[in-house]
Amino acid sequence: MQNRLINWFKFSSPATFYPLAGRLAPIFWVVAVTLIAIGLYMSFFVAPVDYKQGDGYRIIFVHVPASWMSMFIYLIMAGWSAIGLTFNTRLSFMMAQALAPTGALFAFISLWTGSFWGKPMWGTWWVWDARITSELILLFLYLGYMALVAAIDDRRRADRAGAILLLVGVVNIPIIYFSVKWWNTLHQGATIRMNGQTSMDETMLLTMLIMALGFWAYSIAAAMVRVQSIILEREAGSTWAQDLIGERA
Amino acid sequence: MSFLDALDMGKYALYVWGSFGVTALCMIIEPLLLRGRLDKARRRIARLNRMESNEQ
Amino acid sequence: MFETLAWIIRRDVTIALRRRTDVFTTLIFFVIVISLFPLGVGPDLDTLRLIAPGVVWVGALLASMLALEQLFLADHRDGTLEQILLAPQPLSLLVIGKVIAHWLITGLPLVIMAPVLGLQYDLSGEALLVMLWSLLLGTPTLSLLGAIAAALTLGLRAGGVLVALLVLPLYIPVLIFGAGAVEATTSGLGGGAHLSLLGAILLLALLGTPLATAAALRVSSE
Amino acid sequence: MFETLAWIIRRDVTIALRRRTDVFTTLIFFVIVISLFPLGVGPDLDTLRLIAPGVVWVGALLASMLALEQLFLADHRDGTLEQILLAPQPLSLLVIGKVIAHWLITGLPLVIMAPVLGLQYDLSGEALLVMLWSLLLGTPTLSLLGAIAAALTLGLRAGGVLVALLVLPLYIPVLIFGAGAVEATTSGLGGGAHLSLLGAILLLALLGTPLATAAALRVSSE
Amino acid sequence: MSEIHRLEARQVCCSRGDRELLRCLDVRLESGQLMYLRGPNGSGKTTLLRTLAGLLRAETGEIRWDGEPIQRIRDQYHADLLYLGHLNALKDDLNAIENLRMDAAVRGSSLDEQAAWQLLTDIGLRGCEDLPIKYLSQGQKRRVALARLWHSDAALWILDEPFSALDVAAVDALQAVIRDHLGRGGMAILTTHQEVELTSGTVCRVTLGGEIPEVRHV
Amino acid sequence: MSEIHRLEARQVCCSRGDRELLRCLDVRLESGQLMYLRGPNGSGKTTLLRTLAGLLRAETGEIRWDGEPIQRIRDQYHADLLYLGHLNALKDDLNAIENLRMDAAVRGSSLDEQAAWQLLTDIGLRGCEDLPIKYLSQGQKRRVALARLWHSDAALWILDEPFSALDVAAVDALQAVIRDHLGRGGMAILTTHQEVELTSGTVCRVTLGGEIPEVRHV
Ligand code: HEM
Ligand SMILES: Nc1ncnc2c1ncn2[C@@H]1O[C@H](COP(=O)(O)OP(=O)(O)OP(=O)(O)O)[C@@H](O)[C@H]1O
Ligand SMILES: Nc1ncnc2c1ncn2[C@@H]1O[C@H](COP(=O)(O)OP(=O)(O)OP(=O)(O)O)[C@@H](O)[C@H]1O
Ligand SMILES: [Mg+2]
Ligand SMILES: [Mg+2]
Repeated sequence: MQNRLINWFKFSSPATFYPLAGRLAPIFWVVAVTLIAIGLYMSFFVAPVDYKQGDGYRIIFVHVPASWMSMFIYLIMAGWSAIGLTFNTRLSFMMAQALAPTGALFAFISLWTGSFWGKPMWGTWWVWDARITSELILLFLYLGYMALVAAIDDRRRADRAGAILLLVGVVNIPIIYFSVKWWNTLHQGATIRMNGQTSMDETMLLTMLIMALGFWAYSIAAAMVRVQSIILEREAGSTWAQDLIGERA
Repeated sequence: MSFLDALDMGKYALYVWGSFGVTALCMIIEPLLLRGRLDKARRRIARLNRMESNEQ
Repeated sequence: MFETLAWIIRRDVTIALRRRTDVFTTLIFFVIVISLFPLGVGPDLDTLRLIAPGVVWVGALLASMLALEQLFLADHRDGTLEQILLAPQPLSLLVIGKVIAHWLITGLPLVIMAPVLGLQYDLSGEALLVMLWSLLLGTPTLSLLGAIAAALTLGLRAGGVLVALLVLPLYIPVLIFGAGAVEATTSGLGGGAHLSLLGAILLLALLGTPLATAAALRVSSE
Repeated sequence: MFETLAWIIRRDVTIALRRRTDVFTTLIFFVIVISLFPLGVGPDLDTLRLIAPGVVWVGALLASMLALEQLFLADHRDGTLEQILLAPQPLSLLVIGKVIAHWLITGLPLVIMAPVLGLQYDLSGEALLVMLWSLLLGTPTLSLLGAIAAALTLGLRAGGVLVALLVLPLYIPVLIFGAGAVEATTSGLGGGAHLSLLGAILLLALLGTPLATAAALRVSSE
Repeated sequence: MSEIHRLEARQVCCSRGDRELLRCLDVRLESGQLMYLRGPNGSGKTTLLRTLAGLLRAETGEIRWDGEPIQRIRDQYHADLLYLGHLNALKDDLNAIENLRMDAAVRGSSLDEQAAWQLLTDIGLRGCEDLPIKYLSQGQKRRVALARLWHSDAALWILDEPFSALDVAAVDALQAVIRDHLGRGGMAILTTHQEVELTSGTVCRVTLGGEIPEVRHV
Repeated sequence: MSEIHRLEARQVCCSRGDRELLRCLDVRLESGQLMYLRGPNGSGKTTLLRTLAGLLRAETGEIRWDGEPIQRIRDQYHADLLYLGHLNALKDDLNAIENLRMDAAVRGSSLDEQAAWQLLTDIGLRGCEDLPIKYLSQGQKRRVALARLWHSDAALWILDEPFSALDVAAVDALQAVIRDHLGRGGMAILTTHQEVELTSGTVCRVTLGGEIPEVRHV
């Protein structure tokens, strides 16, 4: 028991985590590329044409996984922040920061693919619908977090300030979601809502799951590489980093 | 269904390829940027190393 | 303990009154934003009535947000914040005091003024009353939430604009329920439900935000 | 002489780029304000299309105004402004340099971003183009006019909000012609006349304001 | 101030950015003692003082007040502490009396108008009481800030370059009040680049700027 | 700096608010001379220096540079003047080299990177060149601000408490550079509360704080 605890703290030190991340990253890249390739093949060649939406519905295979990931990553970041604030482990903050750009990227992809879907389906690029609006706000939360961390030069301060913001944001997300939803239903009339998809084909569901897993692996791989850069940027002065790079050069 | 048939999205081509294309672009560019950032960090440390060994 | 709270409030209000502009300018900013819209949108009364709740609420939100930057910045610059951090009192108490003072200076005048401005947009008496209530319940929440962002961005060069970025996502529920309350009234549905939600959010904010703000302040002044 | 101008511009742009947030946050503030309106007003596309030009222009105006406070304030606080006043160069030249840099940092990104935001309000391609032009001609005027107000309120505690108060009346003509140009286009009248007026105002401002700003700076720093 | 207090820094290291400013400081201060912190510009004096006051977090090591880590007993430690930094902590728009009273209130004590007047007289500012602070000269502002010392009952004073901007008369007055404080069993930590009489007396002298901080009891 | 210059204040009165700070100052400074301005806190030293630099307008009286009122020949006067106030006039976000170069550019001269490096070495800041100014300590900031003196070709230096926050080594270096400047026929006006060697030499000593300013050539 005692032993295991110590081990955990060992891996929470950047110096020991750096090589681990270096080993994990390629594995997850491979997993991601494989899964996404399978997913793409299935979404174009296996999944049948939707009788109502024609081929346009194929957007779902990137749209939905990206939407899921954007929300999921935010939760994970908040989790890391909570850990960082309670146990004072630098690595947790670094993980949160390493995830942020990828999360923002998925939020952006969700918005982009959503509006490329909305144009043929609803005839307009943008609608102020509950989900769409809360996704937009999520993107703002990501951008706010990244801007805050970037604006603070002192690393320790940036870590903690960012963590506090993330935690406040995560409390706020359900409130945002329900408020937007409720706001919308009140004077909703003309806007089309996305609900025609209840009877989802099994291959479609499978494809979507595979793509989602692929995106998930991609996020981990990206985060691992980014956390490596963050560690090196911060520990540039430390002897272990210099020894490590010195060996390679 | 032939390969080309599968890729022809009919009147949805712009939208489907617009979505998949941008997604692919993003997910290709991000790893490249990441690579660049990591290399830059490594080069910086190597430079610091050299500077230090020059001083001694 | 409550004496300290009273002193903090008194201190900030005194300073604000000493330079009367502080109180008036937030208010006048609000007035100008609201009066600017008809200039940009055009003078059609039907359109104006339609957008009135949104415009008044967005105006209130921007005004309170603008004033936010000053909340801790002055204290940080001249070193009084250090003394506040070193005071042998719970920091969240002092934070509450500062936020209350801030609301009294920037929020309250705006709440009082809003109905008069609503007249420009041809709103009914009932709608004006609901607007007053929604602002009375909503603007303190804005100050409380804003305090977190103000504390986090303390002393950063891009402070003012960064506050805006951090705070607006937090403000959105308040905006939606606030403007929603007025709209529901004008469309005959009654704004009661919205108002109670605003009240609930206020209570939540009152409980949670002082702690977050206090933590943020300690972090920012390291 | 032009070398000094180039150095001043380079200096301010360097400082801004050093903390990239400076550039992004004005922009993002603009984005957020514009995205906030539908939340207050409601999601009906017809209404939104109607108010779009007004909202975008009011947003641009507020964003440029918010950024204004920083124009001389930082220089005043750290004493570099004293050195600028004591420089053996015409002060209005240095002022022009600072304003140009300020526009490059805060105005230009906003102009580039505006059409994308216009899409959220379902505007036509032509209207978006006219909006781009109107902002391109209008926002430098905003910076030039704003500089006077920023100089006058330098170092006053309520600076930020006071700037707003002084500057908004000056901004109104720009707002009316700017939003007017887009509206005229959507209603099929063509925005050419409005655009030429905006251009004329810009020229006037370019000639007159640097002197006024220089004078205001000398007064404020006595 | 009859109690005996004890401040200990154990193995404290401070770093800013990627620079290690202070390596392994071990020092101990007791009631009645003065600690004089010296070192060239940029050697980390301000950093150390802020760390001792609890405004900065030490990289490693611990600071203890009466044997307890200061993070744990924060409110109690702060009740015993008076810190004056490079900044004066005065509100520009309030006058000197209001500033002193507000400051006392924030610290949870109270100071009536009469007493505040008296303080200002002691510090030689009679005649400027109703000017807003912003109109005072550099040295006058510093005097108002230091007036806090005249009515403080804190056991530990941490003063960062208190003599800067003061004229000769004010420097003497300040030295007297610090000596008095030490005499009554208080402790004080200060830095200054000006050699004054006080610092050549019996002090614990900590010199920063070398490889390892040098601690010497004189 | 082979030319001979002359600064004269004639019947200059300054007042702030409703307080008369300075009554009828008549003083004259020529090439190679140092003017040492003394007086207790709040006696009007900063006010006078800012007036002499042309940042404040004198209530009555006139200040002349080579016989011409300074308002009339502002640009020329400012080309001959270097003023350093309580504030350091440095941009927090730029590093020391950038600051020095930008500053030179604003004054219409230019300073290349090599020269800026050299300046920093002279002033003892080697190793901090690429830190943004905001990370430097109080004294290091002051040093960067004063580095301007090392490459200035202005005839008249006006320095408001230049020694504050500096450590002993920096104080000595600064004194040397001022002496050098005087030797090359420059003039300097300064205030300080710290007695330094420089001010006990041959100076024109102006003491404020009494009824009428006292001017004495030592
Ligand atoms: C900019 C526009 C859009 C955005 C930001 C957006 C955002 C989202 C988000 C956040 C989700 C995940 C929600 C959840 O799992 O609770 C989602 C799921 C989904 N979206 Fe969109 N969407 C957009 C446009 C569209 C359009 C135009 C369609 C189709 C007509 C669409 C169809 C779907 C479907 C079918 C799902 C999966 C539903 C489910 O899992 O229950 N979306 N979208
Ligand atoms: N982010 C950073 N990166 C590197 N060095 C830093 C950073 N922040 C601060 N420093 C260094 O830390 C030191 C701060 O020292 P501090 O202010 O404690 O000095 P001091 O002893 O009080 O000096 P002074 O006598 O001038 O007041 C400076 O040398 C500064 O260069
Ligand atoms: N508005 C005002 N009303 C009355 N007195 C004022 C006003 N503004 C400034 N003063 C007084 O003018 C004086 C300013 O003096 P100044 O700053 O020139 O002093 P100094 O000699 O530089 O002092 P120090 O040695 O402290 O720097 C102060 O005594 C201040 O009280
Ligand atoms: Mg210091
Ligand atoms: Mg002075």
